[in-house]
Amino acid sequence: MIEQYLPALSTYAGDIDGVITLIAVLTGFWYVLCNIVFFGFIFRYRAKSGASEYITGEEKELKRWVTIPHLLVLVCDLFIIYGAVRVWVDVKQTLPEQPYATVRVVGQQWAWSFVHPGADGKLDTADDIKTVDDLHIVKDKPYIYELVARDVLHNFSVPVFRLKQDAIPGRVIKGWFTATDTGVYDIQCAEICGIGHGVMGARIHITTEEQHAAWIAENTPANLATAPAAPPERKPLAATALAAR
Amino acid sequence: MAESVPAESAHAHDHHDHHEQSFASKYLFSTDHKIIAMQYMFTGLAMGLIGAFFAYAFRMQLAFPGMDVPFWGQVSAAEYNALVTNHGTIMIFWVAMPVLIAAFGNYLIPLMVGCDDMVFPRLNRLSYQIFLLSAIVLIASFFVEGGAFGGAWTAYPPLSAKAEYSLTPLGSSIWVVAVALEFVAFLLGGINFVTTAMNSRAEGMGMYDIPVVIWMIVIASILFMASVGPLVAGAVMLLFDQTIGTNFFDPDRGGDPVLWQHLFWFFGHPEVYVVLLPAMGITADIMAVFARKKLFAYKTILYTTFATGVLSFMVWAHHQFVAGIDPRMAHVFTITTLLISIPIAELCFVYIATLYKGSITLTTPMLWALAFLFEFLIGGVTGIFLGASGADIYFHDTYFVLAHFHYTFFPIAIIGTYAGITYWFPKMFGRMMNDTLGKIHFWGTIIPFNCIFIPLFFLGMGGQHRRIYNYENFPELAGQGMQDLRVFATVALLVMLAFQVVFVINFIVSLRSGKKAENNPWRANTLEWQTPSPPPHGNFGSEMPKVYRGPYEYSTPGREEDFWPQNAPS
Amino acid sequence: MSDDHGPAHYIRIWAILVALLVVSVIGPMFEIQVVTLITAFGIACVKAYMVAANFMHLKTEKTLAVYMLVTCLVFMFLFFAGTAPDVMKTEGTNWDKPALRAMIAAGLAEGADHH
Amino acid sequence: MAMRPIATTRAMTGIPTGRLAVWWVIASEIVIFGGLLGSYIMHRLVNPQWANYAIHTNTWAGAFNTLVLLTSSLSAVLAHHAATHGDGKKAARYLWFTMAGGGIFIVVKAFEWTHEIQLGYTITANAFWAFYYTAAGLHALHVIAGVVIMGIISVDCLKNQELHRVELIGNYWHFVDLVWIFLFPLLYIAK
Repeated sequence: MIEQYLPALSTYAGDIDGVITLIAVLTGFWYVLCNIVFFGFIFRYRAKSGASEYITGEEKELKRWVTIPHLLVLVCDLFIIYGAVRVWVDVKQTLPEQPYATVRVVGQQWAWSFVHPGADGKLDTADDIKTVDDLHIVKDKPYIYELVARDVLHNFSVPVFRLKQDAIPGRVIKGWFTATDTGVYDIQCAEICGIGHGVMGARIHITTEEQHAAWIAENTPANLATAPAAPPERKPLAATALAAR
Repeated sequence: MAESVPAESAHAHDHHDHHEQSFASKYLFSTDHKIIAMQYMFTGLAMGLIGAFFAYAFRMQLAFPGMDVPFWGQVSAAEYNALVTNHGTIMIFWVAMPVLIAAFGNYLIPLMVGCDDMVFPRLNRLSYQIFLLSAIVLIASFFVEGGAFGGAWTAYPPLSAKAEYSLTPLGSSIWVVAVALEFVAFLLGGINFVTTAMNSRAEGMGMYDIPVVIWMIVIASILFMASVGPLVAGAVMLLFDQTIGTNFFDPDRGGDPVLWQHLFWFFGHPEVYVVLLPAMGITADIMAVFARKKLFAYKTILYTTFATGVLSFMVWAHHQFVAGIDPRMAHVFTITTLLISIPIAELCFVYIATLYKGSITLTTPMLWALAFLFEFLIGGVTGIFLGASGADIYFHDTYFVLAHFHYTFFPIAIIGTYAGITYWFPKMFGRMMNDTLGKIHFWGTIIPFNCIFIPLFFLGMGGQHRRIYNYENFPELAGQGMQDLRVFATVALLVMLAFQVVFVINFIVSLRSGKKAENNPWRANTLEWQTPSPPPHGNFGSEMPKVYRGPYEYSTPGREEDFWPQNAPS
Repeated sequence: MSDDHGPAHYIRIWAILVALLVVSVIGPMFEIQVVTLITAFGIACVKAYMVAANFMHLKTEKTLAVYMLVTCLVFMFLFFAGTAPDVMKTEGTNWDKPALRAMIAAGLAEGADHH
Repeated sequence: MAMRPIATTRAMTGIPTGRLAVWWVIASEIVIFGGLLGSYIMHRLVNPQWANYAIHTNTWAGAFNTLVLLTSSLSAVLAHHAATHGDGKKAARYLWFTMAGGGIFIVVKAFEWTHEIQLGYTITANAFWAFYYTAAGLHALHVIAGVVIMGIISVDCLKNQELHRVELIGNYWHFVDLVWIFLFPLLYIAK
């Protein structure tokens, strides 16, 4: 269902969309059924069609009509629970055993900064590449992200991955993703974080391995005399608000 | 259970022959439950106007970013946050709760259980006065330096706890104080409601003779009392964090921001049922009357309501799936959340079954009641997407969530309120409302309502996240197609707001020159209809009613009339 | 309330409560954690029961009142059970609180210096 | 008081209305203190170093205050006993005794806190002290409220009016005592 609105670009995006479709089908069925009965009754039993009948609802043969659907709803619920839990375990509880790399995602008022491992593939070494509002990753490679927040709650949301996770100050939260196609897409902050919440977007650049290697070579701090660029021009508000503080 | 205190009429009371009272003592400082109910209702509706105005302002900003919104002006990012925050806070705490629980609870409980007033009339008055104070305090937060609080109605710290993050040093504290005062008001009110309904029922009224609406208001009050405690403690902690610099929620000094989320949602989720249940109860009573049918399986309704109430304490963390809770806990809360859909589905089935072989008249209140069921069903099924952890990863904090809970809260707070007002108007004011105007208002509200929120489901599925004052900053959300949907929703909102004028006109005109209402214009069974419209002070005159049967004996075989008042001796 | 509880009964209860208080103060002096836990919290529960049952007369009150209070207590245990996995731990599945752990270590070290 | 609604005179549950309401008050207080103490216990268990801060609380003051509250609870229940026997004067005397207990409790608390604050253990010192002052402070507010209400009720008692209220304030007072029974080991003994 969701692919019609947004491409599905992570390995688990399809699973999440699948759960959504499953729920849509099951609840849709009940919703339509309820409405048919509901409007059917309103039409069939309007006052013109005669007096009403005395029914307490405790009669066995009538109560059945409520009890049986009610048990069927329970069965549907079990399917939904199964589907949801399976996807959840995959997305949130398991980490890839051999990740291609780990990136650190830092939320702060009101920008995302990203720490990429450099050529050595390891974080917290001298060749780490820090960027503001641009995350560079390689397609088809499992990544682990380490999510931290500097000040308030933020939420690292990559809609095309169907991924959301809050960043909480004082905690390091890990998760993973594997992109399935190249391109440039949105990263959003999906947890209100103050007046600049509306400008706290970033971009994720999914590239091929060669392109990524070229990007690393170009941006390795040795080549980079200055600190990472300031937040880009499209955030006049964040800048003024920060100045106000 | 049902043994009543004898010699009641000996105390025969002369409530009704009061001296002429001054306006102030009659309307402002009265301890009469009916007057207090009116105070709650009009205060709640006035706050509703403010909340609707806020919605108008920020929807205009979303549809036409940067425009000079008439009556407001430019909506800045800070103002936008303050508007959405206070829209949510007001609509839940200052509209849904006072109108549905306090106003209808105050008005209906004594009348429907057959007594003359609440058991603690002065406590009742105090509860309203504290509530009024809390409303004034909240509104005051818009006029202080730094502006009103803008950290969302959930007020997650550290944003809400530290002025250097929220940039509203006074606004956030005033917000917390206002909410805490409101809780105090409803704790006092709730104790009153519960005690009155438990202890002061008319002679002969057993547990299963209580109208469903009373049951639901009472259960809602109990849910409120049992869930609000941790948040009261949390509010004190947050206030200390804000004002004297303690570190309950400050992770740098040993606090934990996630604790607040638990404290908040442990209350916040039962709160949904606190406002839902009274609306469900109003609907049940109206449906029985206008289908001329006994409610289908009265006891089942009670048991499922109890089950919902208990389960509602076990589901709270589904609001926090991706908010940093341990992922393993998500399984527990997914299971409980989907389980709570069972009693709610049962309730919907039972309500629909009540229509079966009825004799349905589509009066205005009945239309509202049916619309409640129809719209709430949409809210209910879309909730399943959000309660299922796997799907919530995507839907969390999108407009899908927003549309979902408006499909629950709008039926609850707006449709339920209109259903209640149009149904009990003759009793409250002794005059009938105009049915034609009522129906114009009904369709003028329901159709635009769906036009507002259905597009928002699609925006949410497209990944639009909440509380953003301008989507131009997000390339995926800045497309023309999405903007068109936003404009459509905003226009629908304007249409819906315009139609509310019809209601106001209908209300005022009917109040002054509507047809005089008889005691029991709807030919209903419950006790409030067996006394003059409007009821005198003391409700039932010198003789308190006795109850002989349940509240839903409609179309009983072998009777000439198709209704059978609870207090009519057989 | 029925009258079988004379002042003598209340004073007897009070005496037991005071005796329990003495035990709970002495308990920790052994500096054995299990003993402290039992004397402090076990006895608190016993004392609470005695006050509730005898002074508040819950023993002879309608069971309805007991249910009301017990339900609220049970809800608090639910709250605790749902919240503790996040707040009462320093790490869990895929999350970690490094700041808090550093603080605990520093606090313990400082405490060790004191003694 | 001339006109008390008929509603007040009924008791369908078998529990008099006033007492039923006080049970509800206590139920809602249970969740307020439950939320606060639950949060405290969670933090306490994850922070073993808090034991080092708890050392600075004065166990003897806490124990003395426990004794004071237990004793005042005794006098509250004796006041109730006197009230059920229609002896308003005696009930009032017992209530005053209870109020005196509340007063002593607050005075001891004041000395304790003054001392701790002088040593630098203020509410902002760290999370332990924040919980310590908040929990004990909230409890102290309840003590003060109880004393004030008891004062009002004792005046009626002297006139032999509204004697049923002695039981109501008594039940509330016992609850305040109960909270302290748990606060004492949580804040003072566990070290």
